[in-house]
Amino acid sequence: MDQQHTIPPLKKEALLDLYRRMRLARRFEETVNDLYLQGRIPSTLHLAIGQEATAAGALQCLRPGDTVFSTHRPHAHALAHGVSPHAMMAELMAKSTGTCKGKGGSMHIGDFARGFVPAIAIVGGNVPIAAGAALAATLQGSDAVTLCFFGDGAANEGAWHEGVNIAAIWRLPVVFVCENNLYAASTPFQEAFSIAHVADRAVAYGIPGVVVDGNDVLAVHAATSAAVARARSGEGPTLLECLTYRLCGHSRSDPRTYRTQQEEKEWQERDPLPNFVAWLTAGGHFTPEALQAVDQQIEAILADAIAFAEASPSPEPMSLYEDVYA
Amino acid sequence: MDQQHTIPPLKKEALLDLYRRMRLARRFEETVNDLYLQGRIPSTLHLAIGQEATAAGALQCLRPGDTVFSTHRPHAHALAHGVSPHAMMAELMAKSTGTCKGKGGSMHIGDFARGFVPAIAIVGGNVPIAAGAALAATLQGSDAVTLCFFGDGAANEGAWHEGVNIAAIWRLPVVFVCENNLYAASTPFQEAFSIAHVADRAVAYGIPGVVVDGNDVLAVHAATSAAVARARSGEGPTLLECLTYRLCGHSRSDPRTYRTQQEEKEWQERDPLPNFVAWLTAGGHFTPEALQAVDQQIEAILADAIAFAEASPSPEPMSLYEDVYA
Amino acid sequence: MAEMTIAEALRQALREEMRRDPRVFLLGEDIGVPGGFGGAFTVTLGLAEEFGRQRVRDTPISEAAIAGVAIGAALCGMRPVADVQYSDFLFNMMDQLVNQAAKLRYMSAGALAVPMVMRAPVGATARGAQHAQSPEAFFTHVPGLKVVAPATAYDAKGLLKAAIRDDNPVLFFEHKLLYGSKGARSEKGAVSPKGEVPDEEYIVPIGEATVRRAGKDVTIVASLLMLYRALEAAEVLAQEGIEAEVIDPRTLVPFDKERVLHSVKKTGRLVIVEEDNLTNGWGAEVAAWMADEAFVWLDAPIKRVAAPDVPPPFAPILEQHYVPSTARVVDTVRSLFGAY
Amino acid sequence: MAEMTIAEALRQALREEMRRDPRVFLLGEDIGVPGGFGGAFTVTLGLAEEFGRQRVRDTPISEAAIAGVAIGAALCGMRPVADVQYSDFLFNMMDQLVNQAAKLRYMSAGALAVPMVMRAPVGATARGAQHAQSPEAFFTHVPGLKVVAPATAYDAKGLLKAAIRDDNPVLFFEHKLLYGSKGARSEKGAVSPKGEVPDEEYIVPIGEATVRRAGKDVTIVASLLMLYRALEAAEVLAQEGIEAEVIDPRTLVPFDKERVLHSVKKTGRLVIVEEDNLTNGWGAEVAAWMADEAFVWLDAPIKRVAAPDVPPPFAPILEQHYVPSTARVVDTVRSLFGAY
Ligand SMILES: Cc1ncc(C[n+]2csc(CCOP(=O)(O)OP(=O)(O)O)c2C)c(N)n1
Ligand SMILES: Cc1ncc(C[n+]2csc(CCOP(=O)(O)OP(=O)(O)O)c2C)c(N)n1
Ligand SMILES: [Mg+2]
Ligand SMILES: [Mg+2]
Repeated sequence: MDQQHTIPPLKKEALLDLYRRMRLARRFEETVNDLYLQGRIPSTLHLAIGQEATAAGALQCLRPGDTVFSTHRPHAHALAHGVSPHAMMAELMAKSTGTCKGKGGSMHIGDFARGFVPAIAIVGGNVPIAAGAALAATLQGSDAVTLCFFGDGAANEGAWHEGVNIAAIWRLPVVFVCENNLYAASTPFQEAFSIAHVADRAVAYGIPGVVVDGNDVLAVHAATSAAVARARSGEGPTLLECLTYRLCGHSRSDPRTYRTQQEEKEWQERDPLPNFVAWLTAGGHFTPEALQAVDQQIEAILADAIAFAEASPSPEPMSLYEDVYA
Repeated sequence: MDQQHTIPPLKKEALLDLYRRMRLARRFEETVNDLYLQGRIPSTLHLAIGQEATAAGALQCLRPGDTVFSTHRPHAHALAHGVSPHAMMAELMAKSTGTCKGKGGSMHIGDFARGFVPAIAIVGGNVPIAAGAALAATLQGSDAVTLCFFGDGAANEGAWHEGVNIAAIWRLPVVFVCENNLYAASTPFQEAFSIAHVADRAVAYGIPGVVVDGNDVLAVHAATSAAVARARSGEGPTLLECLTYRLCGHSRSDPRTYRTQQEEKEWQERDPLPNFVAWLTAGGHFTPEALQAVDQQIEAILADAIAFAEASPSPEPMSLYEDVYA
Repeated sequence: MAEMTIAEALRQALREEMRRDPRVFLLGEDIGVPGGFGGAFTVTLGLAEEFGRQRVRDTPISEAAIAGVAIGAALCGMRPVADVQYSDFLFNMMDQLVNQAAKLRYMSAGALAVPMVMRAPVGATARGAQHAQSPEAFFTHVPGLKVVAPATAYDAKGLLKAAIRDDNPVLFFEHKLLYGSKGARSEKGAVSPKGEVPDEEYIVPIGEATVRRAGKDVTIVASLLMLYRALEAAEVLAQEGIEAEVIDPRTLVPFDKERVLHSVKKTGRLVIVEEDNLTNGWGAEVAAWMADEAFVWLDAPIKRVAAPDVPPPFAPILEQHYVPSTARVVDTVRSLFGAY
Repeated sequence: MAEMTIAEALRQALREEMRRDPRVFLLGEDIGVPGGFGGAFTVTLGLAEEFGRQRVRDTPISEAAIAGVAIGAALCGMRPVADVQYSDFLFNMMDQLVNQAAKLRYMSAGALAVPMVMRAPVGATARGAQHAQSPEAFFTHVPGLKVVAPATAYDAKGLLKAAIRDDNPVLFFEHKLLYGSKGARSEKGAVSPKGEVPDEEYIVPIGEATVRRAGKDVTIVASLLMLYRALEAAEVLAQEGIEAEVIDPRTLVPFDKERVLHSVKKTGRLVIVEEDNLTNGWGAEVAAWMADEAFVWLDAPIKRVAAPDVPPPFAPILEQHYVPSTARVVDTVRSLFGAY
């Protein structure tokens, strides 16, 4: 594991911003889960409840012009990156005002104008593409960085291996962020790996491998900052593994019977949101009221997003034929 | 790198057998290269001249019932494993008496009855299949071992990664033998890897990684023996890297202008065959005459193989339609 | 006789074959984890409990390895039945299927055999472009593979048993909306046909089509979900006096051309219905054969009903336009009876 | 005007586009190594020297990464031209091509564009089953991809330039026996047509077929190597009084149906020739279209000449029976003029 660079402590506004991103993701997902159970959202949902610290901590390190790749579980990433909750809600409800005009759905949420590539749901498939985005920046003489999320399970895909290796040998400006939530669907990490950490694989590519507590938003932020700085200065990729846990099911109504209640309980206690709230208030950085004000804004945003989405029209049937070719 | 188990020193007959396997491979390939240049063999040839020590050293460690997977460069492997030079010669000449009745050609030589799977020429594609063969042995309660050759270049294929990982997590009885000849076609190793050794990747799968001098047949034998013993006793796979060099071109008339004459000269001095001959005779194990007797046998075999192949009929055109389905 | 869903029938086939033949084993993602799903559509539920996790093997997310391991095990005497969660992920194992499984026997002039089954769910279910394809046609173009696509519980069981016993690699396509998966894994818009399945052992031979409805005016060829659309269309058409003969090919490779030819000689009209994109679907091949071999018997152009040449969309309203509807089948058949 | 081989014409197209547009770059295995091959068939020889190894990038043996990197770079404003050594290895990047390159634009409702070219050599040249396929038909079934297959130096140059400028992912198929690669890389049995290529800049638009020989009795559609077999066949047939119209589609997606339809309306007979396996080749689609849209003009069954449904064999004597010959084309056409 690489030594982490020291980074300047975060400003107050940045701390509040981290909280906002996490809280928005959490409440958005709780809300859409309800809507889903009520039948107001079709298809399936992969929620990231419990993993918000990784999304927020990592993405706050980026700047405009950088590029983000996400997965089949993209809501928290997208919200933490500033993709519109309105357009996301509309996409989930299959409306023409959605981020993908209803063509993508939950697994392909994105906003490319903001640098958030509409998500790729083939596990591991985004990794070589992220390397390509990073290569584009290099060839264009820009110092933009690409950040690519994936799950623990993705690290066993061939495309993952090929993508990480090519990024390593070409020293591309990309940060590979593994959200190791201990399961790939129902499959426990230790059944699919004979090593302790995904980050141990960095050795295979000659790049730094870093493991952090993915439920500690400040730790994620610090580690990602270092990796982003490294990438931006031309030193190449980092494999950053964030240890986290999804407190929800894998997708829609997953009964989660492949894991113990004891384990869930332990992780419930490590829920990043209340822990961060405790830290923010105990440290005297913020009053509970200051955080509640954020919460209220978020509730208003969500109510508005639902109203927007429900009032939006469905796609025109003829739009089926659009966007196949340029 | 794992400590190598100590193995009993080889008996005299075994030493002579190693020499015989290497010499046969060398002379077979020199011969078919001549035949190719004379237009008596069609298509293309990937020769392994210079790499015979790895083939012979590794394969002498196996026993009947074990399974071998090879590559687009299979002649030396096949000959060192005892596949008939007659049937190989006939296959190269596209005759119905060939190992694949003329349907396979140079890149698919094999003899499954002897445990040598007709070679697979998709780089890296043999690795997960080898894992499957090893799984079969496990499920059948046999202690058979699978040995899978591949080149340095293959270790950057996605299938390689997936295959090695699944073998590792399931502790399958397979030995992965990398012939690192410093080039993948024209591409130098250091352009495709940002690590010193392919075997360094063993860490990514929690298995032993071993590097040996692939031009030292005894070193290869010792390392493979240890890995085979490990596999046979249920301890799982090993990633064994043999450092070697092809003293010939990548395929047919490759002018080899992507590497320096200086480099070729250095490796010429490390040619495994004369070096092993020197060791065998200097150590007083064998007289030059004893080795020459082997050489003469081999020349006779090759002359006979050519005669056999040339006298053999071409496949019947209608055989085109056979062997598609069982 | 028992009435059951396709998921149940498939499970029964696996169970019976695993009991019968110790060489049969299963592998795939999330198929046997205790407390897990039994595969994405519950087919393998309970099998790990009966046969153990050595024979119901959960794999990492490594499709090339799933296929490769199945191939290697098959070469060496086993009978693997592999599972890909969604057929869209077959593309992640395409080299193993097309360059290896299909060709090893030929390359080795018969020395190698690859008796494996790859089960793959197809069909659009509002999950967007990467979880909705029906890629049968990619495999009908590959000599060395067999391709099976059952639409009823009876066929699902009988064909899966035949596939497991077959000495060749078989791609076995199942439709998400036909499984009848229950509870958490049930699907909106599912057809979930239940069907009678005999108690005694039986096999449905690979390569035999069946006539699902007899008729004299037009031949409709349709598999999987589209079979049900075709049968609905036939009902509507019957009310207009058009008697459609509906043929379920059941196997796409080898394809029972004779059965279709026989029907077309009688009806003189042919409509092929498939769920995937029109261009170069397997229906193109059926049309091409008949444009050659049935030419003199054809009274009308050969028509195909298929998804348009666009990727599968997410929005249900778009998906309804994407997947061929009963109405489109009806309209297409009707068009053959006017002036054209 | 200069006379040149297809390999030279392709090289010129790459050079001109790289000079014109700094966004264009190349990637692939062994394409730019100093002292190396310039790709498996010499097409990129000398380009690394002119443009540097940043723009002529040698990759590891990682086909999924080659495609993925091309896609990612294309998304972010570049114009990658990727190279796969043999088209058989396209199956190793199939997910990237089918699930990603072809679908990203649609999934994102037009927000993403993937202007990339994947160059891939096809054709059987006595190398056995894993180095001989002509897999165009796998890609004609994928909406979102364009598929190009030039048979002359003029078209190779003009279409490659068009492909590089196209805003969509383009699969660009080249035939090993048509390259005219020289020296160590020359191929036995090569046709290596040389052709006139204008000095001034030109583009051949994607999607336009061309009539290579006019005729009134039968329409023959053939691309790549098969075009030359068809033209030879037409010569033979002409001596028997059968005037064949030979159409080179040049682009398989989008396919210039109008041009074929126009011809078939005149000739009433259609033969399609392709090098790959018969079942579900792209010729099936052409036949299916015509069996629908040209039905009333057809005077004879639609015939296809293709490889039989077996993997490509190694032995040259078998390969000669595998790859459609001029004689097979002649015989097939003839059969349309007897009683059938
Ligand atoms: C190539 C591929 N294989 C399988 C799947 C089905 N699938 C979707 S999510 C998932 C589990 C992914 O696990 P992980 O990468 O750890 O991400 P997580 O779901 O835990 O966030 C699987 C198997 C897929 N989408 N793509
Ligand atoms: C998947 C795949 N990609 C590319 C090739 C073309 N090819 C054949 S041999 C070769 C080089 C292989 O290098 P390495 O694995 O080091 O083996 P070596 O040739 O050195 O023995 C390449 C690129 C192939 N056969 N398969
Ligand atoms: Mg996970
Ligand atoms: Mg090598």
